Amino acid sequence: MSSVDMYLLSGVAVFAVCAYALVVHAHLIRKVIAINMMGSGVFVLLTAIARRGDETDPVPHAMVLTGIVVAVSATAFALAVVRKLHEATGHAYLPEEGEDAPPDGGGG
Amino acid sequence: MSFAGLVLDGLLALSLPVLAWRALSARDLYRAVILFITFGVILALAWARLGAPDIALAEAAIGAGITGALLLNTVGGLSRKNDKDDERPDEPTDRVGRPWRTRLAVTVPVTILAGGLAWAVLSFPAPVVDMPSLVGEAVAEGEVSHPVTAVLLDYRSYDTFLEIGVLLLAALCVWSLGLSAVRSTAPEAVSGSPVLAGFVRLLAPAMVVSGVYLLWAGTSQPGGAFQAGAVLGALGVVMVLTGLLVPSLGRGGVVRAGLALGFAVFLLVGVVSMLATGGFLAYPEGFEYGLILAIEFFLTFSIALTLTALFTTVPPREKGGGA
Amino acid sequence: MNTFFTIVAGFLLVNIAAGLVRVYLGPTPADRMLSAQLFGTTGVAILLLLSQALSTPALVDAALVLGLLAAVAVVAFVMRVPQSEREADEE
Amino acid sequence: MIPALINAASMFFVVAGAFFFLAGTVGLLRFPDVYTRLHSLTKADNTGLGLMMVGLAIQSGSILVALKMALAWLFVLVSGATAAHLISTTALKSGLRIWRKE
Repeated sequence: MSSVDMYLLSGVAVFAVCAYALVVHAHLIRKVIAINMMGSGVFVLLTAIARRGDETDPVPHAMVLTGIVVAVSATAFALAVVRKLHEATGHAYLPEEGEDAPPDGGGG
Repeated sequence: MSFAGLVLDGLLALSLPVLAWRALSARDLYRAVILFITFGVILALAWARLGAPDIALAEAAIGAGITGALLLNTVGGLSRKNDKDDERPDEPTDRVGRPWRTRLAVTVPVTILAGGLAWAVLSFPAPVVDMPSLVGEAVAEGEVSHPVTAVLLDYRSYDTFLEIGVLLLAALCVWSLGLSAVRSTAPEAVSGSPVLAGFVRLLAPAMVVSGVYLLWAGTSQPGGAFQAGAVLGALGVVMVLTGLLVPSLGRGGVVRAGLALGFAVFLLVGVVSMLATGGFLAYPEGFEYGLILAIEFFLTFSIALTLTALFTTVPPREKGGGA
Repeated sequence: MNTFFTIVAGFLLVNIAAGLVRVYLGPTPADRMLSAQLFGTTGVAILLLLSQALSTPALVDAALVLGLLAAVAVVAFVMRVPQSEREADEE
Repeated sequence: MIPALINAASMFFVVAGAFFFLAGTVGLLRFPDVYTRLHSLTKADNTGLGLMMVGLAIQSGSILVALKMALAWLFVLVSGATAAHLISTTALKSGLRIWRKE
């Protein structure tokens, strides 16, 4: 297995782990971190793809650079929305199915 | 690649998903953010190994620096509220636990997705179009010698144009929420510390010089408007944090104009070049280098200001409001 | 020589992995922030080693930026995150 | 002769630097409280980075690159010292007790 293959798989693994966490965790800041890291997984994938040939391809690099800046602005906006929700409702969770307030304990 | 290089790549490639997993399942949010910052540092190293020093630079500035500060700012903002409400102090942890059936129901499709993706990326056909040499030819025609900068501002400049638009939009969206600034929770001894003031005094010129250097270097080697903007934006964040800049950043009109400047200059150059040559952002012969450098300069300024504004989340005061 | 630098870079990476134990043990937020700052320093060293091993001088710039910005998160942590954990315990 | 000497010297400095990084990690893991652990941040790792920087600078063969490396070390020194001061002051103000040998 070559280095590029390892990074390709690493990108996929980061994406999958974050996709799982995005669904399972309820706290919105965790969801924001998960989406941001998911993006990083895709960036790793793109950069590894750029590396496959004999020469490094600069187009994916430019795309990833653009992506990083868009990701930071999206993250900042998402965090601001989380803070607004927290100001309005007092907690940073979305209401669970069939109830208005978040449940207190684990399990169910 | 030597065997040692292969082992290092393996370690980096393995530690990325493991760190992501640990960060997302960490018990409290501070730990999650610290692991997120560590993830950013490791990511920068992975990009260094992948032959992408531009991205390593941007990640070092944005991933480890600014996004980490943004997350810490929000986590701090949430828990301060809780102290006042007399809730449990460990509120920022995840109190919603999912039953194992739900977890399993999520695990199965995610595993299938990951397996399919892994199979897909490993069995990619060899590229049909030889992009590097195509870009190489296009770059050779232009006057900017670093391929990534050439792609960003010459070859595919409309991407970059829309990207600064996204930044502007994000700042406007954040302002429209009407949040108040997160106040400092530091004890007097820390917020008024002469060490902190001295640090900022040392840091500010170093960051400005580094930003200008990265901007200038961008035309011939890794660096450019994003990296420079990120470094200067981090300086803005530090100045807001230490109280040297008010959260609303100054007079409303000036701040708004500064935010729009990068976008406006880009648009102006695009329209003027369209009138001159017939293609949007098709730079006329001979003016390319100067125009790209001018765009990069204003972009850097606007990116830095936007990142600071995204951090403070406070809209600038209207005229006469004072600061 | 390049292999030697790569090996040392790998050794420092293992060092970061070992330091992660401190992030788990904590026990205070200050300990965790300290670890993050240490990883920044180690990251600068690894970037410098890689710039030599891969003959990419631009990575020195990346190391410079990482060294410059590593303290931003610390300042955010100190100014914004309330250190109430211990106060609550001792009251 | 000269290249071999330079290689040997740079190897020595890099290995010495790596040793200090190891010491820093051991300190981070073994010291009993946050105030003692600060030593690994302000002393061990910064010394390690400095030694490593020297080892790589004599290998780089370019004054500009060597200067940039020195500058990176300087930035890390300043931010490390400030971070240590801020973290310890905050910990002290928030009532974290200093470890004493029982």
